[in-house]
Amino acid sequence: MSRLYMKGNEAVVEGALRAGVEGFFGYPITPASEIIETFAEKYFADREREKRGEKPLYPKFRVFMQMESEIASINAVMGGAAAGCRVMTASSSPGISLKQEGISYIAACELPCVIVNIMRGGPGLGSIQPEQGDYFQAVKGGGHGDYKLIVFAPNSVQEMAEHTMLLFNLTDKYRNPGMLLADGYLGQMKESMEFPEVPIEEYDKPWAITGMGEREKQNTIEFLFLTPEPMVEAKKRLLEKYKKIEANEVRYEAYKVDDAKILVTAFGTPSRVAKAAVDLAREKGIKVGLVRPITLWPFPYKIYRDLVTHQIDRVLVVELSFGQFVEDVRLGVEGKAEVKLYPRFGGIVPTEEEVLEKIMELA
Amino acid sequence: MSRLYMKGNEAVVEGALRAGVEGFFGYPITPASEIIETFAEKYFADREREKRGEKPLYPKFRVFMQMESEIASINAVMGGAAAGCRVMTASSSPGISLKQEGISYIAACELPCVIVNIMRGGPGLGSIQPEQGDYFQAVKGGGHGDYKLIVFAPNSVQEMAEHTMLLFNLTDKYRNPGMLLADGYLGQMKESMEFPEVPIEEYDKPWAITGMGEREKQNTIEFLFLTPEPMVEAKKRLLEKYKKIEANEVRYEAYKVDDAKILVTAFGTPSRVAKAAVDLAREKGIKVGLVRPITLWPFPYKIYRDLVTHQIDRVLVVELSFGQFVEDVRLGVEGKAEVKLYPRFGGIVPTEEEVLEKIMELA
Amino acid sequence: MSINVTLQSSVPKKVGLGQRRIHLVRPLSFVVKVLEDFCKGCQLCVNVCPRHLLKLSNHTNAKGYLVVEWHNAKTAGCIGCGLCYEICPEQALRIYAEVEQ
Amino acid sequence: MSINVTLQSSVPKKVGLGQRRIHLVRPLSFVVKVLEDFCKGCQLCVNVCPRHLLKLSNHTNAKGYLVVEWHNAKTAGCIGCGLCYEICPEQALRIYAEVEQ
Amino acid sequence: MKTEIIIAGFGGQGVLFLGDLIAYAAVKEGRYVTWVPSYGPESRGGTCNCQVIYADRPIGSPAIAQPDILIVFNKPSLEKFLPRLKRGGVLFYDNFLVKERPEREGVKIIGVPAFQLSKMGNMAMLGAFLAVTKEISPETIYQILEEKLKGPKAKFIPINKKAIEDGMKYIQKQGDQDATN
Amino acid sequence: MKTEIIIAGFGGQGVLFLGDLIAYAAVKEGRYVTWVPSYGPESRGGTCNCQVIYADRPIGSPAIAQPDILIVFNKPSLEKFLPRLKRGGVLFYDNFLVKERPEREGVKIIGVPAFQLSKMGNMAMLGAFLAVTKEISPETIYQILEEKLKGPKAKFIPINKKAIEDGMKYIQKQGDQDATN
Amino acid sequence: MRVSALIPRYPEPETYVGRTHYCPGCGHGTLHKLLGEVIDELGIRKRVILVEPVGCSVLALRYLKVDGVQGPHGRAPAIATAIKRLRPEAIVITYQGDGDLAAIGTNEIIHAANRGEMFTVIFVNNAVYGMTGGQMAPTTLIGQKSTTSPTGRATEYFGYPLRICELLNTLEAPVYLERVSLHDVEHITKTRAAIKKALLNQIEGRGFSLVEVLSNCPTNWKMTPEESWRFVKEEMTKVFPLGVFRDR
Amino acid sequence: MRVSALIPRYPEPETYVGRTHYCPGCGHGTLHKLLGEVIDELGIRKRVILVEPVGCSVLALRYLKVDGVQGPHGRAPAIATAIKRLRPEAIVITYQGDGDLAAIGTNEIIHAANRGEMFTVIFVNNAVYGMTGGQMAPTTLIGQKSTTSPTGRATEYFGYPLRICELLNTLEAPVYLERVSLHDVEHITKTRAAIKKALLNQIEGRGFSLVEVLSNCPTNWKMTPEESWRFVKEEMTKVFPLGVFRDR
Ligand SMILES: Cc1ncc(C[n+]2csc(CCOP(=O)(O)OP(=O)(O)O)c2C)c(N)n1
Ligand SMILES: Cc1ncc(C[n+]2csc(CCOP(=O)(O)OP(=O)(O)O)c2C)c(N)n1
Ligand code: SF4
Ligand code: SF4
Ligand code: SF4
Ligand code: SF4
Repeated sequence: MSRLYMKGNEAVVEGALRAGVEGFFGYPITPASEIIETFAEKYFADREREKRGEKPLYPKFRVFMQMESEIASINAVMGGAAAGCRVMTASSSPGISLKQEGISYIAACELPCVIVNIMRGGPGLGSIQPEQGDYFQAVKGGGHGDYKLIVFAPNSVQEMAEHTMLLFNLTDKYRNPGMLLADGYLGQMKESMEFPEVPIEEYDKPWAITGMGEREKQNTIEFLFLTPEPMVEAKKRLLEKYKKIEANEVRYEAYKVDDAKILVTAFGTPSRVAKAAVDLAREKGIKVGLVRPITLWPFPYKIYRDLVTHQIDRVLVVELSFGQFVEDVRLGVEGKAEVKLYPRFGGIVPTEEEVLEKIMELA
Repeated sequence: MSRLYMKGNEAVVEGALRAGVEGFFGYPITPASEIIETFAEKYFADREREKRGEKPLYPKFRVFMQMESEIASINAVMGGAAAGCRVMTASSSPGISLKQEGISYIAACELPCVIVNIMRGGPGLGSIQPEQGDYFQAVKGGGHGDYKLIVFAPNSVQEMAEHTMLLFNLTDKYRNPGMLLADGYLGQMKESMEFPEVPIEEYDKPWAITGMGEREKQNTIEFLFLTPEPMVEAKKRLLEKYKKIEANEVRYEAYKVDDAKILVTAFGTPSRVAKAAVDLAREKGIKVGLVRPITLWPFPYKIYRDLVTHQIDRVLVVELSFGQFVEDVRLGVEGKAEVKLYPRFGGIVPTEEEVLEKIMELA
Repeated sequence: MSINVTLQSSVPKKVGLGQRRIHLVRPLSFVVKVLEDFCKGCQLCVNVCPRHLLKLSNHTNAKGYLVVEWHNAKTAGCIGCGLCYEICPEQALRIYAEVEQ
Repeated sequence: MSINVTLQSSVPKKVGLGQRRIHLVRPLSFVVKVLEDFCKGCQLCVNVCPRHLLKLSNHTNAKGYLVVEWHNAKTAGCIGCGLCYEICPEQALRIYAEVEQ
Repeated sequence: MKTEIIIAGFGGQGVLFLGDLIAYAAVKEGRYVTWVPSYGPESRGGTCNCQVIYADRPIGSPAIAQPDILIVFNKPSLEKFLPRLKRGGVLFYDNFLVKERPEREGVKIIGVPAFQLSKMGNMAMLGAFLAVTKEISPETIYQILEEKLKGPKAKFIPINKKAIEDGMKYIQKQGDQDATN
Repeated sequence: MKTEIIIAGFGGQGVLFLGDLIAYAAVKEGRYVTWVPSYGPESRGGTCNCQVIYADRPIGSPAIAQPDILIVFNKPSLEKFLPRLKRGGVLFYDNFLVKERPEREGVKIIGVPAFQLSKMGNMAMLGAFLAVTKEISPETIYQILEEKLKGPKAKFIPINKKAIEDGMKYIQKQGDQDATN
Repeated sequence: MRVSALIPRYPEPETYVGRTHYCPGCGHGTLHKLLGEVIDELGIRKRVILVEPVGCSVLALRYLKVDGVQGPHGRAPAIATAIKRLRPEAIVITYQGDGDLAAIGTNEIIHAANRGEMFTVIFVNNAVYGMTGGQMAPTTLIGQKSTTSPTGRATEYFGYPLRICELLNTLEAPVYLERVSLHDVEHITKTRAAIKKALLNQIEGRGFSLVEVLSNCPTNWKMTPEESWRFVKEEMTKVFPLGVFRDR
Repeated sequence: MRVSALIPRYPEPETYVGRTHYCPGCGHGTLHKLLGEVIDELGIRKRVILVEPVGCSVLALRYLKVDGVQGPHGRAPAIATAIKRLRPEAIVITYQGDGDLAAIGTNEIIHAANRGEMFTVIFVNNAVYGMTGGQMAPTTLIGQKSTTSPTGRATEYFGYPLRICELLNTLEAPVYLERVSLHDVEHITKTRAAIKKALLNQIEGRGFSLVEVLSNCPTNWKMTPEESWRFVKEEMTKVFPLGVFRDR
């Protein structure tokens, strides 16, 4: 298969189309706008093809909508998902904040869909430089109530496509919304890549609202309780599901950890820097390894726990924020190793040398 | 001073008025609606007084607005705070989710204001029964980017008033938004109380936008950067401030911990249940104590760390959610004691006996 | 002189708007049944009935509402105008036409 | 025959809308100055000038824009109509009237 | 000393107000008090209830697992709450609205035809409650009524008082047993 | 082998496209590649730059601290990036647009009057870059141009090629030193 | 012996099953009934997808036996947009109150209308927030009391009653906009006809239709059902004139 | 020797300091200039509070030397509502683009207008999202290309150009609504007059005023400045007729 060269945001679209996305609903925002623009391009090119009597390239991709706002977008996604279709939206930090009520509803109603956050610098209007300050929002829950999103953290353009495809499968499988959490770098950069082979999994959706048709029972999608007892039951089921996902869907990359005494950990763009820094440190004879969570929820607590129980006593956390991801690392480490945070914020990605220096400080 | 008897939501209003609130902007939602209704009542009663040529009871309270939405409300709060006035809004879970973008902006621009969340059951529309599922949203950050709210967790009607007043002082002092995080019980219940004496602290606001007037320099309120360097500087200042608040403003209640071997910890309504259960357990000779965080951010990590370092080896966490608060407890405990979660969700507050039973299981 | 009443069920389900009411040849009389579980005692039907054939009873249903009752004397002459049916928010009233078998 | 030019600064700041332009007795001529740092070479002024007195130069300012320049020969007869001033989005043009001292 | 009371009935029967009155009276008499309304579906109709606790010491949970006293005005509420009534507790029920006599061992059952005694059945029931428990003085209640019903509303004071008195008298006459049974 | 390049200039000079072309060519030639645009203020105008890395192994950080090669088209960019150029690195600058010769020790400085050689100064600079570095074959570039400029746009291929060739020729003639100085 | 049979005078309702949680005399019940009747009549029950609002009618799907979804407050039009576009064969109906549609959801309804989305909106204007206990709505009349306008809505604080049909009537796309009322049997009948027309528009693919239904809220207006309908008739229709605003 | 002096033909600008980041020929600069001039002329600079949008003009306060705040996308009217009510002596101005005001912020502008808030809105309609790189706006013309309508805005997907003045003109409260344009000097002059009128309305406490300003976006329209103004004149004014819609 030949090497491709693509922008991260375009890879998301390409991945979604290959995964059989049926509807996209969005609102422009830097640095995520190429997603809506590329969808528009593909969609209307297909419409032109149809006008010329040709077959569309993406026959499944039936609906492209630029909505009036992020709120309308996430609610359209709710509608599309409720109707049993593969749907998605994409935005960046402030836009994702606006979607929080909708996300909570979607999670409550157990509707599968994919939400892409190409994070920018925050808080507030902030900047369009890359940061990872939406970690808590994505992973802990920016909306109200108990819920979880399946969160993937790609670190290359190839993974932007791959994770998008995986998310479509997993969200359908578990009837749970998922989020692709990428920093601005990953959205904006172009990179050489091979197109990932992710088989499309198709799931029956007997719960979808399609009009009753032949069905005897009406399908209703809601999460609304007048008394506690049925709510307790419903939430128990939700919790069970989350436990199942936690048991089955944790993904991470461990690099040179076998004999490591020091662990570096990071996700997204900084994880690439960290990996390169690990190589530099190894050249200097420092026994250091890397753990990179690929799923941020479910979080790979166990690998940290295992590593610190047996061998590692210092952990360096590199992240593009005041320190959010570090809390999950600490929850994994549970005091069994020294955890040092190397936070970079404001839009600057640390260099390999800078991370190396931090590693050497720990060595 | 004579005993008062008041609803939690009314106490919030009373506290705010005594703290000199100048503007309230809100949108109705159960179980927080009495806040907007009581403000309306007080406000228009004053207007009637004025019409009759009488003095208003609350001359500072100049603006009451039912806005068109929660989003409009939080943005009006942003405007009012930017204009240098003491302003607030109140809502419940789904409404608070809608405010997340605004909250992030307000925090970024360092605008003091008070946001009240009378939590209901979630996720989604959920129920109006009490839960504490918005802990992460309030404490970790439901909006985008790095920011912190000063979060108070009252556990009585008296504290609903007291914390509201404290929040007005502290948010002005630090130029930081604050949140009163109460479960539905606290909003809806009436209780005997004494009105807390919280002196009003007044702070100069030379940064406020008032029209330049005599000032030479224009005042602008924004958090917007085109290049990383100034943003790094601005965020460093923000981080410094957060560290200062963490150093100075942690509040908690420790009860019967001196000789305790087991610690129960909870906030809000469950902390009352837990306290009563501690008494019941003590009657049975079990050495158990209680820590109740009063500020959820800054979180009292240290008291946990201290207690588990010296004496306590089992911690029982009682909360009305799948388990959110428990993560902060774990971060405080750092693996030095066994942490057991007793989660109740769906709208049911556990009884004293149930909590006692859990304590006995640990004893 | 007793009347044998059977409830006939196979009724056309789809009727045009103007003809929502099911027209029958020569009904002998009309009967209004109150579905007590549905009724909330709002009394809108009481007020709308041109023959004043409905009134609030003094017993409550399971939800605690006092329910209406129909003045069950056929002689009172329900004209089957359907106003009570139309105005009842709960569809708590069902009107039947008595016809010769 | 040289002309001694001084820039006069105390100008009334508030003028009514109709009279935004500052009216003077018998100006000798008009001078247009281009604030190069402000100009972006959009050429709107070039196109609007009825006497074609402005044109794009071939030098760039610090921002990298080619800037306009004024055909600086007084004889060319700027009539001080102010159209270029009005249309310039950047307020990059300042028009001065030359008056006898 | 701590007394836990659940009061339940249909919306419109004055259940919340009754609880509120008891609670406020207890405050006036110097006790620690909590009152929690059931706030069910956001709109009206259906059953509703409230939980009242008064005590000499600060109150832990405002939620009541097993009430000492249960006051009910309809059958659904009776069925829901009676099993939770503490052993040795007291049930007040409106035996005008609830026809069958409730069955439960180890509790005291007091039937009061409250809504027959008065249109303000909740006040009549309050009278019965005051007369039986003797934990709150009727005077405190009257004082509150006067405080709350001011100005044009003052005219409602007598009928409220009357209902309360009727309730008290009913108990004095019938004793604190279910007289109708 | 890993080559890190920063290309900077004003918006409109084709800076991003130039970087993109080099990056894509490197992909075609089998290398690992990243290309990152500077995405400054959301609207246009002002300076802009991009960072290109190509290497034989997967690339760690796509962000460049110290480039091996710096290509600049204006003075602000020169001032910003020149100090960051690696020792032993190469600076290409448009000495038609930047009049003063840049000063820095330990780096090779190559002036190319790119925007004088051609209206497509970015392509002329590309020619110079190809001729000096010899890391990418002009054929690959031409192939990409043919791929990208299809249909009605095909007519632009010759003038692009011409500009590239002019750049190459300029180097061949002047040597890879700053000839204008 | 005369043998007679009792024959229903009206068709048995299929879609609407009643036993609602609404307050006695509340128009939501009436409107549900009408909606159910029209759905029955058009024979489209198996094709309908109903989008419920947040508001008293949040439980509509418990009484109307069709497929449906309950979405966030005010966002039904966005939800319906996606459903209708992804499943054009479905008959998509949103049912929204005046808090839902005319306050928090103004943006969504305007843009859906402006795009000419092919669904049908039933907009219940009862001049108050019912579910949350009687706060002022954008449609509350001037001078009308509510829990957040205890001395009556004053325009200097809260502006004027918002007229949705008039607002949407400035847009190109809608094909049908009508304001009806439920205050008596005659108007109930007209409302039924309007709903039918709106649904037929959708069935025939004509475009966006909205029926604004003046309704009551006896509970929060603190009136008997009878009084409340008189208020609708005498006061509300003055501010919200009935009629067809658009019929293309 | 003739001695002469150079005297400025126009008053020195005080409020507007220029050197913007806008693209060459962009109307935002012109409009800033006008706003600055009118503020100077009315002598209200020290009283003004400007609420900036998100959009190309997000940096307006760097060029207009007045107090101000930058708020979330589309929410300026809510922010301004609070500021004006809490500080009635200030002159509060919002400056919003068509993405900001007519897409995400439709709700806020309608309700602020309906309440008759006493501030002044400058609404810049350039038929496109400038800042984010030329996506379709609610005001994009039918058939106009943008990065999200690459084959031209088609009404079946995106509806019709939204006419804000016409929409707001259905409300009771606004006192002044006018649509103006910047496409030539004559219209620039009219725009200046409209802004002045809108600000006078506020100074004199009359009520809510909105000036819709047709502007350009040469960059995203992919036109020269000259061409872009021609497009405004010839195409935009057809869809968005100029004129006074309300003047009370
Ligand atoms: C985001 C959000 N805000 C507020 C609420 C609270 N709320 C529920 S229904 C409602 C308004 C109800 O009024 P309306 O739409 O007029 O419907 P009605 O109840 O009168 O039928 C409100 C504000 C909510 N559930 N969610
Ligand atoms: C919540 C949110 N959504 C989206 C954006 C991205 N965004 C920035 S400006 C803008 C629209 C700009 O268009 P317009 O308001 O017409 O102003 P212009 O730039 O054309 O002047 C958008 C969508 C944002 N910053 N915040
Ligand atoms: S109208 Fe219906 S609900 Fe009302 S009283 Fe009559 S039957 Fe009962
Ligand atoms: S109009 Fe202004 S910015 Fe444009 S070229 Fe002329 S002076 Fe320069
Ligand atoms: S509160 Fe009002 S709108 Fe809601 S069900 Fe009752 S009467 Fe109807
Ligand atoms: S992008 Fe458009 S609106 Fe923005 S500054 Fe440039 S020309 Fe003006």
